[in-house]
Amino acid sequence: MDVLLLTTLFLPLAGALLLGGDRNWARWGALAIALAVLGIAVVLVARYPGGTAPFASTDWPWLDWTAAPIDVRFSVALDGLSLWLFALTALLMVVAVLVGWEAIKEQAPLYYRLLMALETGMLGVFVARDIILFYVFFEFTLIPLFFLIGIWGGRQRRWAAMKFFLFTLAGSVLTFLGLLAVVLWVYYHPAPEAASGRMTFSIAELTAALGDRPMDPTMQIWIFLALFAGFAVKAPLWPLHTWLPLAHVEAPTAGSVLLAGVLLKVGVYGFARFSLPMLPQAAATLMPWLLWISLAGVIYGALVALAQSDIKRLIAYSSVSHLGFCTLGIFAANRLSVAGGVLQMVNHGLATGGLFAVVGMLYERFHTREIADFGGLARRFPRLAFFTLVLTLSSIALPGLAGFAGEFPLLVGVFQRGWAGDAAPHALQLRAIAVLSLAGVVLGAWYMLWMYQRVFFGPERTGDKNRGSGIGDRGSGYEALDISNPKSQIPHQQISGSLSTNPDPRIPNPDPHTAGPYHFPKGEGTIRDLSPREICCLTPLVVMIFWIGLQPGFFLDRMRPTLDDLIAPVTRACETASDLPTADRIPNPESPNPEPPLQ
Amino acid sequence: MTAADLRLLVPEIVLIAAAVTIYLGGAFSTARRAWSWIAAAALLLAAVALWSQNPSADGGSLGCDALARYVQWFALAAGALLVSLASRPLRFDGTPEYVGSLLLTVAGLMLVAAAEDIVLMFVALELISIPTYVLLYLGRDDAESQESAAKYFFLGVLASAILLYGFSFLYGATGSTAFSEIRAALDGTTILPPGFAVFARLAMVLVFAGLCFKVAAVPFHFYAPDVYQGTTHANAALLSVVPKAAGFVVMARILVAAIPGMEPYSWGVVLAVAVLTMTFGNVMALWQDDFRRLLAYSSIAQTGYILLALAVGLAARDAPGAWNGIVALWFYLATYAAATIGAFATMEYLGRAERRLDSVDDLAGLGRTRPAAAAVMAVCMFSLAGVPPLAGFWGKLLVFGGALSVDTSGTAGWWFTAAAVVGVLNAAVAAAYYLRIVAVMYFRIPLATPPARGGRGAWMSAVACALLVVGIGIYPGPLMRAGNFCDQQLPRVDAGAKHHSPPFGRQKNPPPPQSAPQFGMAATKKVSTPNAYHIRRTLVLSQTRVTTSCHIIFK
Amino acid sequence: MFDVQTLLILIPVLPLAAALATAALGTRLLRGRSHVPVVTAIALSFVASILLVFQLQERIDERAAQPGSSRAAGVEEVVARWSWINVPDAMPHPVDGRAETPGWGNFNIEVSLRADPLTAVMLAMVTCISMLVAIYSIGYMRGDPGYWRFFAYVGLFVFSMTMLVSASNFLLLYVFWELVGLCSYLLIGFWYERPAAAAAGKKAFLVNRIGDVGFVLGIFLIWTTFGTLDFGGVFQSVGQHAGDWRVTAICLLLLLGACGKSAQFPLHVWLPDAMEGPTPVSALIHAATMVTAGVYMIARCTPLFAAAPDAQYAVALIGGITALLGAVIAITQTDLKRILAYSTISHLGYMFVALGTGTLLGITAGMFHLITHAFFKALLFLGAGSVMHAAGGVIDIRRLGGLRRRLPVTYWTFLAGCLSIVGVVPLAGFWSKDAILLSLHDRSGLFGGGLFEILYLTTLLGVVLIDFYMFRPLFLVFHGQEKIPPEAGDHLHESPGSMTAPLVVLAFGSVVVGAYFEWTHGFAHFLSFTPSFECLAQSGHAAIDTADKWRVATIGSVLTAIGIAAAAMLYLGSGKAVARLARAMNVFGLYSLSYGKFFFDPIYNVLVVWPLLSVARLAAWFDCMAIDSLVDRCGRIPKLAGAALRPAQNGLVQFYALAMVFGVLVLLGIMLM
Amino acid sequence: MHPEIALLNDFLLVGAALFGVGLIGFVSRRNMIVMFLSVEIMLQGVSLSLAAWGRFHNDFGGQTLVLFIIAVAACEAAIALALILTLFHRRCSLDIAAWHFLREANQPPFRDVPLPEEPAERREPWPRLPPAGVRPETFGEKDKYRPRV
Repeated sequence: MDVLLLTTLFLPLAGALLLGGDRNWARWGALAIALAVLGIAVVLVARYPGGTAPFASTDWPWLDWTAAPIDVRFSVALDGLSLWLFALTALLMVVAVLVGWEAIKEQAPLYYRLLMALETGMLGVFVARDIILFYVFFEFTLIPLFFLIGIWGGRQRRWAAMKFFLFTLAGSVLTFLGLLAVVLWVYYHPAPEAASGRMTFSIAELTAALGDRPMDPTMQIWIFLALFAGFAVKAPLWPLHTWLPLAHVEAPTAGSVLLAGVLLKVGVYGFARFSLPMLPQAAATLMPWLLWISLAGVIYGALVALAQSDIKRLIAYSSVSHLGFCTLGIFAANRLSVAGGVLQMVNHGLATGGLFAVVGMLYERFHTREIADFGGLARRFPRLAFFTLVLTLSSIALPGLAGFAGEFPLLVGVFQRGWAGDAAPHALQLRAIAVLSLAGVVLGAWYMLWMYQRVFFGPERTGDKNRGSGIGDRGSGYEALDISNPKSQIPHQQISGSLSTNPDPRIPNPDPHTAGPYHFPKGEGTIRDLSPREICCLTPLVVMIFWIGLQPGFFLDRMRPTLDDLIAPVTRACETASDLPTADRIPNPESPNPEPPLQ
Repeated sequence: MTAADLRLLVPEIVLIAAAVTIYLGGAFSTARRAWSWIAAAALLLAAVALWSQNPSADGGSLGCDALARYVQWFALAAGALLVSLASRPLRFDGTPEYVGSLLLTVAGLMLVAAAEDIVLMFVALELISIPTYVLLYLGRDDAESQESAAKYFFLGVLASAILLYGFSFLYGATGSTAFSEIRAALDGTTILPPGFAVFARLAMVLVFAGLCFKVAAVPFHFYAPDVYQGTTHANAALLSVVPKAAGFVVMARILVAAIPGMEPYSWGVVLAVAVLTMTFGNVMALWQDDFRRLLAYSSIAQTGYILLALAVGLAARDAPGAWNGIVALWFYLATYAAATIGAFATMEYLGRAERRLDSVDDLAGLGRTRPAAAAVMAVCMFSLAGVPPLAGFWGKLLVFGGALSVDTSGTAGWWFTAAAVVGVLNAAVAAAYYLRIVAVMYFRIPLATPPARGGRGAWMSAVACALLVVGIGIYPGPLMRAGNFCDQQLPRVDAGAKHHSPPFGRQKNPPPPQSAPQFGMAATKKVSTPNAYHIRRTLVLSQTRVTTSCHIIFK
Repeated sequence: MFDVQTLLILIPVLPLAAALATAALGTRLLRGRSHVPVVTAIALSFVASILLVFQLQERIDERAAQPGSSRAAGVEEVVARWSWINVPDAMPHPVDGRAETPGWGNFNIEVSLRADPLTAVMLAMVTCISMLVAIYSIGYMRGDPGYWRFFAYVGLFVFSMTMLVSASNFLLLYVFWELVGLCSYLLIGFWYERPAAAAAGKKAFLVNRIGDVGFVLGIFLIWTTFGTLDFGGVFQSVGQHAGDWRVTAICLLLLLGACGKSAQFPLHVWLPDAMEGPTPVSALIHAATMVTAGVYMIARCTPLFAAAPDAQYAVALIGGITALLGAVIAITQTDLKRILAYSTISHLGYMFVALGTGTLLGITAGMFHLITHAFFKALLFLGAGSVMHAAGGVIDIRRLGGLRRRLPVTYWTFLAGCLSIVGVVPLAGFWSKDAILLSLHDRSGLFGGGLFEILYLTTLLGVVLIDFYMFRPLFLVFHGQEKIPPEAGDHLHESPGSMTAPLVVLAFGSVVVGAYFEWTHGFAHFLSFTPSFECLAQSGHAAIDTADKWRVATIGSVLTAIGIAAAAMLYLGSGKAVARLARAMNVFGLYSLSYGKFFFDPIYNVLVVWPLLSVARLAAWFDCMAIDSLVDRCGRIPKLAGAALRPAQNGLVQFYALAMVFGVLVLLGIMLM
Repeated sequence: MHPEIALLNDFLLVGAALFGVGLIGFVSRRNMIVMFLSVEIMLQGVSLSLAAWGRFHNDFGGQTLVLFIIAVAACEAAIALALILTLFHRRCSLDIAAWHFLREANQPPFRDVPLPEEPAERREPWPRLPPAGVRPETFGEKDKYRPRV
């Protein structure tokens, strides 16, 4: 089993190094590797025994520094939390390779090599059981995406790539410090009987150690904030989300599918894997704030999505809203909400990944992403309309589809946290949050259906002017925004065009003469409905959406043991916190060596 | 001059002999490429000699502990890379003296590492700086090169004067030039005459100031950007590696080992300078257009991180085992050197004799025109930025790990945590300009295809550096272990006298430190009483070396 | 073979299979004949539901035969085949000592179906009406490019409606609640080329969604209060939570959900717009089946409502207001389908009022009215459809006139529908309206009857208003001199057989059904055996003495007669009388108010839609200009710091030397202090 | 105070003075040769204090260092003059401020501030060598052999 897991990691890495030759070789090679990894992932999922023991684990000493006790190990394994995200990554990888099949023309081998490297990074992040290995993969995913966005992106690609990389790096370096502080705390607080003096980096051992010897609350809060910085940027929580729309809109289709489908989950995964189990008191005390921020993300993301004129930006902001739901679930930290949160992460990956693929297909055909340019596509493209309808309905949590299977337990869990017996010390806030979180559901339905209606329903636009040079063509005069030459300052953009059509004033309104709605060419047949490639790119997503929608039990049962262990400390912290909310509460009574109060 | 001393000096002697032959031979034939091969052979021979040295030899003023051995290997490796980097002459007349001076600087660095005596240390330092003045002049024959040589010369001389003044007070305060005696005098046990404590502090400041010039720390960094911009890539690589390594060796020898418990807060000065250097280097680098000037500021910033490691070494000197600054310092220095030499080698390779690649915009679109070179440069840049899969990440891990593991109960710990946070944010800012170079290479449309006729040697060293960086990144174990021995071996005073409360308010009984591994590396405990014989020997020894070097220069 | 369990599963599965078959084969294979699988499937479901009713009737007879056990036990059978989600003890035990239902905290949702009299009645009604509408739409939708898509959606709708009615836990109820909403969205926006249809579909879905939010909150509160979502578990343990504020909150939230779906007062704005969809859709979904889901839900949760009397007041109040509102608006509308839509809203209001009484009599009256209303409202809608079909899509009653002779079957069936809805004696409408009036009168006698006294009077006023807004279109469209709109072309003739046959059947139904159920007392008796109605039975409602029954019946009939006469007098004559009445009404501004539909749409636009859109734009602007630029400025801070430090590097050796010396002095200062 | 320490203090003071003078000279004088000479003075100051310390500790270490300082100073002198020669050839001026072209991109170039002209009358009649080629008037015979000093 562990050999299989290692092949999933190293096969794409080998592909990244060896894929070469011309465009055809490269893309078929990439597809073969992606399918192989998917196959292995399916086998691993099928064989997954459930329970809390790590599955298919490998444990190699990486830094056996005999002199000093630093013990960094290359240890990878699957467990409940990372199982489905691992499978989702493998699936979305196939979709990503298929989506960019025709679109990517120049430098294709490099493109596919970067995709393979990205796959290794993404898979690695979810299976890493060692803090340093996790951080290595956590950063490693940045490099391929930086190049993908930068070279094959849209018009502002350079600025988007730089901003994406630096914003995420700035956050993640603080996480790096937080992780180190955790490791050092455990090293310098050895259990009395364990005299090994070995500075362990393995997540399981650290969680266990912190479980029975928790840090003192103030230290926990500081470290929680450090971890929060990195993970909040990655899973775009409200104030730190501004890189997301830019990176998504400018990324190539495959890039935005993977960015939305998988990479946004790394931040939430980080919260679930590190922040909650290792720093329970901090999670308990900061719970209201965290929930408020997530809720803000939900409602703010939905509101801003409502005002967007570009489909991809709309879906990007919808991702902010959906991820707000996931973090809402994770931070509410009870059995239902965490299960709902993790399942919602998978659903969001499927639905939003699919939607970005659809936008990519629309862009390939019409070279524009403005909603105003589309209309009445359903008649000429029924298949596209059907797939988009299923994806849209899943993302607005229609029962029977995956969105509902994730969102309902999540909202029940959040409601239960506020209204049920075990109300945390800030009951009133939690109750308000529970009720307001439903507003996100209504707003979500509104902007998605409004987008769907404006693009697919309504009168079909037929006209003669076939706008050849789409405003989306690359290389059209955006050198001024090119960040890479320092002389180029961001010109102070005057707010051009009414806000309704172009909410981001820094992108000057496309030239009104050419930018009119897209008119189908007089003749028939130049633009066809979904090709077989595109259909088999979207079908797995739709099948998974229906499967999760109709049978969520299958997925939740495998996750539950691991998730229980993750949230057990937090629930305990909530109980102890609720009875003595004052700062100088008695330290955790049952921990063997009571913590001397900080001098 | 006992046989043991001589045997200890064999590698240096080989190098200097080769340098002399090159100087002499140069008068007759100016074929730089031939002399480079000879220099390479000399380096190889020196390496063999160093390898065959039996480690436990007890030299009077020549210590032979793990730190010396580590730095000597570092010097030889850097020397080899620089020689191959400079194998193709960018000037018309071939100037074989260039290669000779290069060998001398390498020999100087090896001597600095081995020196156990102030006098020999001073001579070795001068043996590095004087050939460097010559190298700077020989690099290019235009106004900028001369201006950079002049600036480096004048400021270098001033700095060495300050350093010397520091040495004089050090000698004055302790009464002996041998480090062991200095250490014995200043370890707080023997009572100094009343006024001498002031002299000791004065000595520490002046020595630290003098060395900060060599290392290009903030108050003394002004020369670096102008000198780097003015010279060739090979010289810039040399400047950013050899004097810096020498500076850190001397700091390690004197500050950490020789003046142990003298000042509880001596680390405060070093920490302040470190944070200033880090921030200054990173912030200024954002504006640069010229590649060498950018890498100058980057090297200043990297010095900031290494100084942070030194400060950690000073503050948590007795932290058992895992994290202490000296290990981080050596590991970080090695990875930084590899990445910087790699970057300069690539630029050297891409340029041509008369059309050298200077500005960052020359690299535009390199990803398409010269993919291999772009890949090497990108690897070096990402390593300098500290992005995980490469060596730079491990360096940063050790440095910031060390900073965090300083005991947080006392005030020291909070300062170091704050410094770690500032350092980490600096790393993020640094990533901006490293990334800018990568962005220019891969995202811009190529203006012109670089001629890439900088010589196979340059390309070989670039590829070697890239492989080194990736190799260390994948498996950093061996280098860390080597770095760790340096720390273990550093003769230090038993700090039992002073109670150090454990970091993070940790338990009183820290885990038992690992027993020092017995690799046949006996800790050299050398006790020598100053006697006539000892003095005569050091005189003779140093005398021969200085005369030969002067003789050569006057050719 | 036909035991209750297989029937119960068969009824929803057949339409689902047919819908999937049509969707898969529709475009290529079936094209013209794609109605076949769906119609047959619905017919079979109808037969199955009838069999189900008979099976249950047998069981009830056995139960009644047993001595003494009377109606206590009730008859029900739960089929649970497939577990959707099972999270054991997801919620910790209640802290404040509230009673704990067995299996507390097990979030165990199974796809479980329940067969009891209430479900059987609803199933029968839904499948019967769907069958007739499906047959009708064969003719109506012929030649439409999306023919197969229509029948696929109808099949899907019947599946969801049957599952909704037979769901056995709140989550499943909510799941199919939303699926039914989805089907209405798809069917309203069936002709998606017309922007009005697409917008109406979206509006319907969103208003339903707002209602669903209330419903979901109710379910969450049920979960946190009772620890389980299964009907059985909840209704058994309601007893222990009699006075708890949570039960009242639950009922109010469920009411909000019901209002959303059944287009009651605050959330009724979507139903008139839903008329954009094809008329069979309006007949099926927006008259008979989907809109009654709210009524069914309240009937299903009677134990909850019984435990929260003031929630019942709220139901009755909302019902009363809506009934009056619908009636007043319907009078002045000019579009026939809009009139019927508002009349549906009004009649749903009556059902809510009936359920609000909270007595067994009231609830059975409400359900009885639901059944009869389904028949004659479907009849009226299909009649309007056949008029539209004949008149080339024109439905404005002012442009049609005197079609009596051209569309005889439609006319007579429409007349039967009108008479039935108005409540002329032998027809179905009379019996159900009379039952409601009786239950109101009876309830007003009991504790807290003041509100119900007023409601009794408003219902009587409503009876009069019904005559006006039903006979007005009848007289204007079918009587008077003949006005044929140009769109009808020359071929204004009766609709084909496949459309008129269902009309006749429905007409027969709306005539006979009321009488049949009334005389055999079958309906009330059958319904009273629903287990969840047991709590009502115990509350001991005395038998109604026949004198009251006759008095209420006569008052109702007299008022109806007066109404019909007034309507005939006004509308059969020339238009002058109507104009004078309109002007008189307008003195108080009532006419413009009613014609403008009480301006709910513009109010909602101003209060909800426009503010949200502007907040959205503000948020978008804020996101770009504030947060994004803040982030960019933070990114630029290091660069500014660099700009500040650059002048220090001015290239002068002596300046550097001076700086070095200064550095040494500073270091000395620090060290020597 | 012990005479030895007094002697030490005196020497150290003189050494420090020399070092200070050299430092100030280096920073203020713009002539390259003078700058190098001032560094030499600093080195002499260091040598002096080293010698003083050597005497105080009765140890040869200090003197060995002095010897090496002298040797190194010699080397540096060699290089300095070679360098200054080439610099002079390049810019025809010994002024260090002429070499300011390697600096930050947007810095204004260094412009010399003209020193105010010294007032004529205060200028001292320094003895001045007559221009070459004119026989200097020799002193009278009697001054050459003055009987007493």
